[in-house]
Amino acid sequence: MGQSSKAFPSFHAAVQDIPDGATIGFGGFAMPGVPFNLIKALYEHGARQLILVANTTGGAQQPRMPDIGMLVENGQVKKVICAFTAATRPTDVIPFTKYYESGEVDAELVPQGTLAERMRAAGAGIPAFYTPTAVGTELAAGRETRVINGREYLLEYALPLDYAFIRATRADTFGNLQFHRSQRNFCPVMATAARITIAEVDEDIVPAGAIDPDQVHTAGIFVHRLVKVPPAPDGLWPTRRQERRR
Amino acid sequence: MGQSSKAFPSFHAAVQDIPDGATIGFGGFAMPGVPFNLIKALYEHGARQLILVANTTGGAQQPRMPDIGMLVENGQVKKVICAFTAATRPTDVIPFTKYYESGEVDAELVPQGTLAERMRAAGAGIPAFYTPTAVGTELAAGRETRVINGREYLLEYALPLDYAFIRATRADTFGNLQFHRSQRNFCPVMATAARITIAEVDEDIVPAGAIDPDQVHTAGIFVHRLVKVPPAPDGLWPTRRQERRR
Amino acid sequence: MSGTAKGLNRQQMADRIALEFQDGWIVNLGVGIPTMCSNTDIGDRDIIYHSENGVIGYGPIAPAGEEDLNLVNAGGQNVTLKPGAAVVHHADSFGIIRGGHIDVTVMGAYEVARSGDFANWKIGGAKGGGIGGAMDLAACAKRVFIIMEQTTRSGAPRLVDQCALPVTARGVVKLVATNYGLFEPMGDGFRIREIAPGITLDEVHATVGCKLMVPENLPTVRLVG
Amino acid sequence: MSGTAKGLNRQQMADRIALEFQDGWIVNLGVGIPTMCSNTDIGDRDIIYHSENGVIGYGPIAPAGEEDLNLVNAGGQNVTLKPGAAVVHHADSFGIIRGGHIDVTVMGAYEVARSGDFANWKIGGAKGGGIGGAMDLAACAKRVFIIMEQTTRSGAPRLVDQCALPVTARGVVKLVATNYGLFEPMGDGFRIREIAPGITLDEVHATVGCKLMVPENLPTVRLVG
Repeated sequence: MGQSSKAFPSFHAAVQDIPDGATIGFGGFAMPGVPFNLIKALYEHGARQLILVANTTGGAQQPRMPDIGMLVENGQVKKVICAFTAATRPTDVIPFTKYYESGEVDAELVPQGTLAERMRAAGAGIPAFYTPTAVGTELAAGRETRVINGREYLLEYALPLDYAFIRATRADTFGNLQFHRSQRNFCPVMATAARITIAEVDEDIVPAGAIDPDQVHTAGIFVHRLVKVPPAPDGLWPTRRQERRR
Repeated sequence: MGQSSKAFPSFHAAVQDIPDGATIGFGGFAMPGVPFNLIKALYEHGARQLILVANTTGGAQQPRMPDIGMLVENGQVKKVICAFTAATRPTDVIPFTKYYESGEVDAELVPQGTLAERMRAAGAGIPAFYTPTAVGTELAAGRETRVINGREYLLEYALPLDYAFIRATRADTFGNLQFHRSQRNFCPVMATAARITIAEVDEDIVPAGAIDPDQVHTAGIFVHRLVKVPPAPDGLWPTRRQERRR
Repeated sequence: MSGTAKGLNRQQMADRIALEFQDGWIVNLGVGIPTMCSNTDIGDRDIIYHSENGVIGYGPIAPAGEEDLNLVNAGGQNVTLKPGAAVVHHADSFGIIRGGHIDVTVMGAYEVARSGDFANWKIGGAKGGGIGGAMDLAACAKRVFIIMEQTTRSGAPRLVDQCALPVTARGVVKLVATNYGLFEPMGDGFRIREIAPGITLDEVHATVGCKLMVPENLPTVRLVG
Repeated sequence: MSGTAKGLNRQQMADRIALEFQDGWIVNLGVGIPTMCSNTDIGDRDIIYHSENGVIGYGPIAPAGEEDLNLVNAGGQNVTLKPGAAVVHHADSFGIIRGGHIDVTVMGAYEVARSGDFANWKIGGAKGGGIGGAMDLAACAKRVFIIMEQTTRSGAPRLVDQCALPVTARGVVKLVATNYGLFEPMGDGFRIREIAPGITLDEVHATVGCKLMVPENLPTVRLVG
């Protein structure tokens, strides 16, 4: 296993086959786990009519790093599926809002846990499940619910991905991944939900067998392409967050 | 966290409050992960009318170690929920069969993946889900199915546990656990599904902070009682499997 | 929310809520004022802070220059870990939430209704919204506590008869701390449990949008430090 | 199953199935004869063996005295790990199975029907059964390959019109290796793809319980080594 490495020579090479219309998930929660370099490569690649899945549309934090809002601004996006389609603070404005309110881009707003679980379900062969989340809210309007043991639940469907773009700390040639701290977040879940998972990796890729099998966070069977992130400024790395002025 | 250790002085002390009628899950797949010492303590404790969840009813392997079949033989069991209610090989006989065929003990036969997923669902707040497993079989007879994207799926409900008995290699005082190799199996899943999880642990319990947070397999919030397994012969340990004569 | 409001300041509201936390509780703190609950000195009670991104057992904000850039709380702040911490992925993290393992979630809100409904994800007229983990937490945590200003900037009540904004969850709020005091939704109205120093009962009555129940002996808000 | 059967022996049946494995496939081997597929020399094809208990990338049986007693395959044998192996828990392991990530599952069976239905978990008259992971694997793997004797000990066909025993899954079997040859369920009958050395076509016809399709040029089973 892993005799032929899954390493790709560049971010460009790793994303070059992404077709128009693809559904792509992006790991990351705040800075950790966001595949900045793959997003940049996709921006340069130019695929259009994309359906993008991520926690937020981005653009709220400073300094701004590549985020899916940039792909929206670049005219590449048909729809986003996110837990935030507006800024966290109502007084903030994010770039996405303009495109959404004009109708240029569509959006599906999904509670964060439901978003994660829908992708987990896709990866785990569960086509649909029930959840207590969002019952009684606008998001449940007109949708199927079911009472189980006296409580009302909402039916949710699996959310499969064509591609997952994720970031990890360490990878072996077979694609086994380790994440550092909260870099993990959505990344392992999206990897299971995608037909093709592409990981940008902080450290040099190690030979298969160099990672303890008990300590693998995402098994290599879920990972198809690896790209080592070069040192800055060629590679993009998480930065300290700048507090917004109030 | 973990200032007050979850360590218990004995297996007896860890199981003494188990009431009659409790639903208890037992980790383990073949030898690895089976909580031999807790099963023995439960045998001695004597709680009755128990509902037991495990992969098999046990008794097929030699040398025989404590298994839930022994609790059945001891008159403590009302029902088992297992992926095997007969021997793997039809020519073998397991002790459970006599009690099941006489009607003395009830059994629910559940495909192994459905069994794991039903407990995962219980721990993760999913009351029910759909699965392709067992569609078109005797197990689906008369049950609710649903066609999703052209394929038929079976509705399955969460399986919550009162107690989980599991075995781990390493624990800290807060209850964070690590498993070695296939010792993991059902153990982390059952820990999330149970109100009270009791782990027997191979190594001395380490202070909170001694296990890398990235390398915890079961988070301490899911674990309530720990007992160190003493060296043999006082403690029971996995043994080499003896091949059956054919 | 304005910093010039009367009564309790932000940290004092957070302090009052934090005093409710019991030893061993697993606590999820929302972005903004709720985060400040982790600053409160509540003695030797052992609190386990959980954040949506899968961190179980985070500690104080990391000192400048010592940040781990791959370790943030739900607000994106670089935090530290306590001994005994563990990290899980997002689906497992929300398994913890939906599975009922969170003892209390503390959130901000725009409005809380006497029924225990509350609204905190969408403002009037907006097309998009920011739900994040709020709906999962609100529907599934054992307790939902809210911290918010007593009124909107224009002086309209936030403790209301019915939510005008789209709700986050129904019938779940157990306790609300505002700059005016500590309130409990009771179904037919709110009960005030404690009143903020410097606030009069008349001011409270004037700023609650539905029936207000006042105990015979109304204590002043307990403050720490 | 008897060791005195005609035609292919157990290892040869396993060998023939193993020859179908393609480079990079994720393969799940059931208890018994299917386990022997991992002994077959299929050159430098890189096969990833998965077992239900969450081991991805196990290797040969551990040499006596070098067993890791916490590492077993689905049959409970102490195995080794290949470089690049990983371990997951049971729910994640069956997520891999149900999620369609297993390229082929190889199992034993009592009966296979021309429709691709098969039965392998319950014998006639028994109250209990042994499903294990078979129903998940059968319903969800990309391919189901079966290894079994051509007939029961009493000589009754196992390649049948309809399963008499309770089925494990319906319409899923792609390929069957028996001691008599290699067969494919075609809906209206079985097609024999290869015949075992020393077995006559008359013997095959006499032991298949439904329509048998025979190609004009019927090759002998390819064997390795």
